[in-house]
Amino acid sequence: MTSSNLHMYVMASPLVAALIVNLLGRFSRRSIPWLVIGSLVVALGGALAVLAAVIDHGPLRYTVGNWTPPYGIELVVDHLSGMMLVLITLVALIASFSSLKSVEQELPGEEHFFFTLYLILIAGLCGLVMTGDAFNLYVLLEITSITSYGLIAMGRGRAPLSSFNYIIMGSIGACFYLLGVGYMYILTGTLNMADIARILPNLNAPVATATALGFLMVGLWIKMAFFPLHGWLPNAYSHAPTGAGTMAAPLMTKVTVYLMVRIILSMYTPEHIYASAAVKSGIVWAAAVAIICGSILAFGQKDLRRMLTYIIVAEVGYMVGGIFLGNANGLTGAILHIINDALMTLCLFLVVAAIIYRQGTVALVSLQGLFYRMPLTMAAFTIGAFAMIGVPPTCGFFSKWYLILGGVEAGHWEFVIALVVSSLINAVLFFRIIELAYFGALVDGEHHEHAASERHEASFWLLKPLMVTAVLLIVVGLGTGVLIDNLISLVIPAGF
Amino acid sequence: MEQIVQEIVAKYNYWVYVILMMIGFYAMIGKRNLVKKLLGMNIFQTAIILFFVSTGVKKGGRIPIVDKYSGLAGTIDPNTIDNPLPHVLMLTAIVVGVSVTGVALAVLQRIYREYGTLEENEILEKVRR
Amino acid sequence: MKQLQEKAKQRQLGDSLIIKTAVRLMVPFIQLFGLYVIVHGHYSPGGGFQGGVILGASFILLALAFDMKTSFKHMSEKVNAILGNLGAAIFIGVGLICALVGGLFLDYSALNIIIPLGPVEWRSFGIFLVEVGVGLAVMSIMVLLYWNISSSGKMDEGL
Amino acid sequence: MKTLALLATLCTGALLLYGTKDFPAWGDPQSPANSYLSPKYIEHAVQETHVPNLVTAVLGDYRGYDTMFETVVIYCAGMAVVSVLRRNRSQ
Amino acid sequence: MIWQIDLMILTLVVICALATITIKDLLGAAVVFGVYSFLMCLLWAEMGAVDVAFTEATVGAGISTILYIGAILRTTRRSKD
Amino acid sequence: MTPSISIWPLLAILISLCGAIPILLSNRQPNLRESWTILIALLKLMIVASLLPGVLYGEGYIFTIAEVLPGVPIELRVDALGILFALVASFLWLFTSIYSIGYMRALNEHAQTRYFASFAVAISSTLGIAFAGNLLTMYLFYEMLSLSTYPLVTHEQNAEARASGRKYLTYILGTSIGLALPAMLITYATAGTLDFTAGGILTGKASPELLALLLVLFLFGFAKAGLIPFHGWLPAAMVAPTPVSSFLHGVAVVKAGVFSIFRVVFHILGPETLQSANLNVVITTVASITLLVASLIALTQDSMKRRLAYSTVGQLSYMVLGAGMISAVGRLGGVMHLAMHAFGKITLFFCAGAIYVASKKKYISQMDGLGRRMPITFLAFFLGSLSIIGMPPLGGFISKWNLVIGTVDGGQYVLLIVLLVSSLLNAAYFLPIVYRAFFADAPAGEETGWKEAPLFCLVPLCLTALGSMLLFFFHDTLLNLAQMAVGIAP
Repeated sequence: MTSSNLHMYVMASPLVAALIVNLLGRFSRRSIPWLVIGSLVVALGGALAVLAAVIDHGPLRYTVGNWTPPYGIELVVDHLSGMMLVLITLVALIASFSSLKSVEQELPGEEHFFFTLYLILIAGLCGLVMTGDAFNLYVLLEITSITSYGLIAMGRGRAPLSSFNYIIMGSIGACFYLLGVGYMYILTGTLNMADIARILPNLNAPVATATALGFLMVGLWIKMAFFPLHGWLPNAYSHAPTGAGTMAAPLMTKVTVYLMVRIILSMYTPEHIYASAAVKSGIVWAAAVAIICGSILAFGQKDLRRMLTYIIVAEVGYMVGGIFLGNANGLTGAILHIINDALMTLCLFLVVAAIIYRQGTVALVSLQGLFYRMPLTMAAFTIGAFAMIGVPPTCGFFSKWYLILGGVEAGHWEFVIALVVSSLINAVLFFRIIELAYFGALVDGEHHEHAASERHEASFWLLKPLMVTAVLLIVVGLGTGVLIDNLISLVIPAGF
Repeated sequence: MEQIVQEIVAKYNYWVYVILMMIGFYAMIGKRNLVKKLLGMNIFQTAIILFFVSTGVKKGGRIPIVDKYSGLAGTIDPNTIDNPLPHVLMLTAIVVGVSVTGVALAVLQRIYREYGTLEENEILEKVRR
Repeated sequence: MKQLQEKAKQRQLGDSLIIKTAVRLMVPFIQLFGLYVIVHGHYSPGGGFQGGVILGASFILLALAFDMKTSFKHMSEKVNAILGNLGAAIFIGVGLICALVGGLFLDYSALNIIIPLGPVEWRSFGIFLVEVGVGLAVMSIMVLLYWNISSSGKMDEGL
Repeated sequence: MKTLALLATLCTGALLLYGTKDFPAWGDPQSPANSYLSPKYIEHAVQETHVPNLVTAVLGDYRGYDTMFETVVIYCAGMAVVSVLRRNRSQ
Repeated sequence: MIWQIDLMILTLVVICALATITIKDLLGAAVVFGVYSFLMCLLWAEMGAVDVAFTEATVGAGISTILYIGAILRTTRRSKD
Repeated sequence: MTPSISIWPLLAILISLCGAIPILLSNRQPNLRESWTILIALLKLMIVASLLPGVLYGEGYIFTIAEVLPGVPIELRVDALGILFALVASFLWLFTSIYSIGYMRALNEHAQTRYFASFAVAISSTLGIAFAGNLLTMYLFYEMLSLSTYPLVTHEQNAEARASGRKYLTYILGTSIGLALPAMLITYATAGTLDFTAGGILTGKASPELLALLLVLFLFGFAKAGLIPFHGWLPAAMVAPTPVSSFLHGVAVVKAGVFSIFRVVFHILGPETLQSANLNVVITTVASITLLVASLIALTQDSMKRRLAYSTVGQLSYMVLGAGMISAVGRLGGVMHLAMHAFGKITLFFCAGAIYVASKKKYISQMDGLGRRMPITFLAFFLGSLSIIGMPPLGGFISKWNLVIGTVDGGQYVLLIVLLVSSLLNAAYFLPIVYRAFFADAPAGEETGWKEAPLFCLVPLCLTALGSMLLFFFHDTLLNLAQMAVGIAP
């Protein structure tokens, strides 16, 4: 029977490690890396095993405390959540190498607090993707939020202000979500998602269900920074300590998008969600606007990290739009993009971390000639940039492919155009940087010899995960077919 | 008219909760003082708690602590006991609320240290400079 | 704020003998009540969370009436940290042990394998265990919150 | 800004009130919320857990997973507050 | 449940909430918020949610208010709105 | 024709891609590095050549790399059109490699390792385009080619190179993402497949309006073909070192664009489908305009390389024009011109580079009397230009002749006039250079005497000029391939 608890160990391993880090880290700082990485390796191994089990035996339903489902809290690990579990632990593991290094530099003496919050955040994310209970989801959402408030506020300068903004926006989001859950509860009398899905079709309360859905969605949109509710995100992620940004930026928004998919697929039926064509196309329009605006705002930034945060905002538009296209291709693209975007963002934020570790800033002007100082880092950056632009065979291309295909199929040309335009803007954005880093300082139109600026790569701990991620971008791209056949196509409901 | 009045009377708790929620929500997005925003957040949360607790109320219901022996015998009429589930949920929500408040207050102190004020517009002015 | 404190010192606001004595007398009873609330959560309103807050409040009261040093004498920072971690660890640990001995996560009746009390009794006892964990964690964290927020993290002087 | 906030607030409030249209009357023992899950808790909780305080029983056992995370939330809050304010101590 | 008391408390609660966000002195606002929490706690107790009421009494009216006061004393009482 | 599964096409692509690694590793030993380059080029040519008999025999090769999207794998398929392009590209790469060694060493250029490595990646992408089995694979390699040539275009790393590099990427990436990608997706959404199929995959599935939209998107989407108004990058990219210009902008990159258009017209949209919707007019109109305008602009250019660049823009349109012809013979001419022009134009670029290496002269007005100092170079230049003009004893004649026949065959007499006029223009912008070089007086004060470029430069250009001539006499294989490609029984 113990093997059926495997997914619980995935969640518990970072959680327990967090407590140990908190206690032990006060006395011996050297134990922290081992604990962090060890627990995440365990979690990753467990997650892989869970995914394998799910592929073999189908979705796993589990009730905490051994109560029959609507009474106890049910956890559901299906193909989608198994995949997310692997994604989260993998990204967290890769990011933690870099975080260990940058926290050592930026927050000396506070490592144990940092990594306590960090590990709990990961545990919370793991819990989020497994849960099948609407209220449990709220609690876990708050765990991830509170830990990220803390992590972000640990930064310097404007970080507390950004964190406070995030607290206010995040609380509004969580409260809205809770209101939605409350409405669902009063209508159906249950909190279990599968149970709600069972009851809803027989329920004659169109107004209240629509209101509940609206609040659930708006709440999650705030949390995922869907334009125009994105205000908190750029500041929060660009002022956070580097180590926090590296992990939070790839995962937080993506997991929230996952939650949206989960609610749409497991709590409501697709017929409910896509019932009103006006609302559906309205959201796709909003997503198109989000994509364009996010990209344009990214254009105005003078700092690499800030630019990336605005790109995240645009990418959220991709996913929300893809989901609300209401066809299989759009949904496939959106789910695929969750994975791809997490990896791409991770790659780029790792680059940012490496550069910050070496030269303390990622202002665009400071990137001049970086190809000579940090060639490997910039090579990885180039691959990440290609993925963002959507150059095959990097993974970014394939999700974009499905999204555009979905747009074409649904006849939402504005979404297609937005995707293409944003790809183009991304191309300009990233090539501006690549050019800057490739050419270095041009004084009087002449190129300066870069013999003076010697190679100065970041250390092993920062570089190796970066390389791994860059390779992953291509591997995942080439493995798109496998991913879709074995995982994503099984998630999409029939008749879709 | 009669119907509307009846509607209001039947659901006056919801009205109050909506009003409280609006007060809190307005404070969160409309007030410039950061502490006020935070107080607004707390009011918002209590409003939601009020809403949830209201859902668990049964007319003529008693508090959800039962007599152990009649419980064991299984002779309790569920209609006479208030629904305990919303209470449980709201206990959690209160804890979450106070946790967020604590973190926010700590962050506020850092902000005050940095900018010497808690007014949003004054802070933004200082940031821009 | 500094002025306020100066004023308070001049007027000896916090130094009232009545308050000090009253607090000194009250604190043990408050703590006892807190423990009662935790333990008696099965039968009356209350439980780990409320009891923990009350226990925490007793230390906060000490820090309010005297100063932070006094409250440190009753509970040092290190003890606080250990208790906080211990509280959370009890809860998670109970859940994990349930899973490790062959049941599901947080399925207290599975603990019957270790000490055979009967599954239902174990559920009751398991609830008690986790309530104690919650109580410990909440107490120490509440005190920690107060210490830090009221002293801006310096942990030197209270309000 | 303030008018905008007021507007948003009023919209949200109106929407919420509008949503209550389909709700069962307040305090109705037969409403779904009161008749679907809660009778089982009320009738069987004592037999299954030997805890007469239903809230404690549900909190500690049926929804113990929530409560575990509730503890973790407050624990996180403590750690976050310390780590956020700790910077001040060294200065 | 007595609806007159219910109504009275509800009115008071709304008044307290309004006062909390309008009072210019933050310390005052925090104290009024404590009162608000306490009234809420009464309301819930009267609705039969004793555990919630107990928690709100200890947390909302107790710890929260103390934390607010602590933070406000450490920062500033001044508020422009 | 049943394609057999074979890993050789993949190897042909991988060999230069992986070859970049030893090249990068032997950074400090130039001789070793250059040996690698030559070795890889030879091996690659051999592999490609070994695939030829099978294709001529009527058998294709197929290899699936990965099943990335359901129904659309990344797949290599060798057919007549592909092998023709691959042969030309890998054959000329060998010469370019040799030439590059001479050129780069003579000028003592910086960052030669990066140069050779990028070159290796670029050629492997080119072969990828040639061997692509479906549109997605082709798009993949197309993008790879764009990106791998960026370091080559900006090799000089000065402000001018930066500006041109920016222009290059803006045009190429902008059109491929902005136009070709949506077109590809619309095709997929309509047809449900992207496999290259003779006769097209959209027959009966798309309305004429959709076909027109797709055609326009594809035509301009593959901006490497340099159709006006997306030709601007080509002259700008001439800041690159001459071997780059010669190979990439005479052979690989631009031909990749034209090749992509061929693929789309022949195997996606289908010539018959286009004709039935009367859409080939679009192709021919765009091509004709480009042809005439580019030739006229070329007349006004003084910089040798810019003149060659505009000439390239014009010549590419010949091929596109061929694709738009009604008769199969015309299309045959277009396909053959791909090879013929490659030989001719690479000779011309080699010559321009050799002139620069030997005398540091870039402008035509400075070249008075230079032919007497560099007779071999200019003789080769003469041959190359004759081939491009389309004079009989050279390869270019054959393709142009077929084009002319095609216009008559299909009754497109307007195009006949366009072809004749443009040939005159070709002569008008090439022959004066030769005339100046041989017959005009050298400016006073300039030293006289025999001064050719280094042997490494000279030999390749002689060989390609010779090749251009040989193609006139021994064009059977080429003709066979082209016939198979356009579907005429040989």
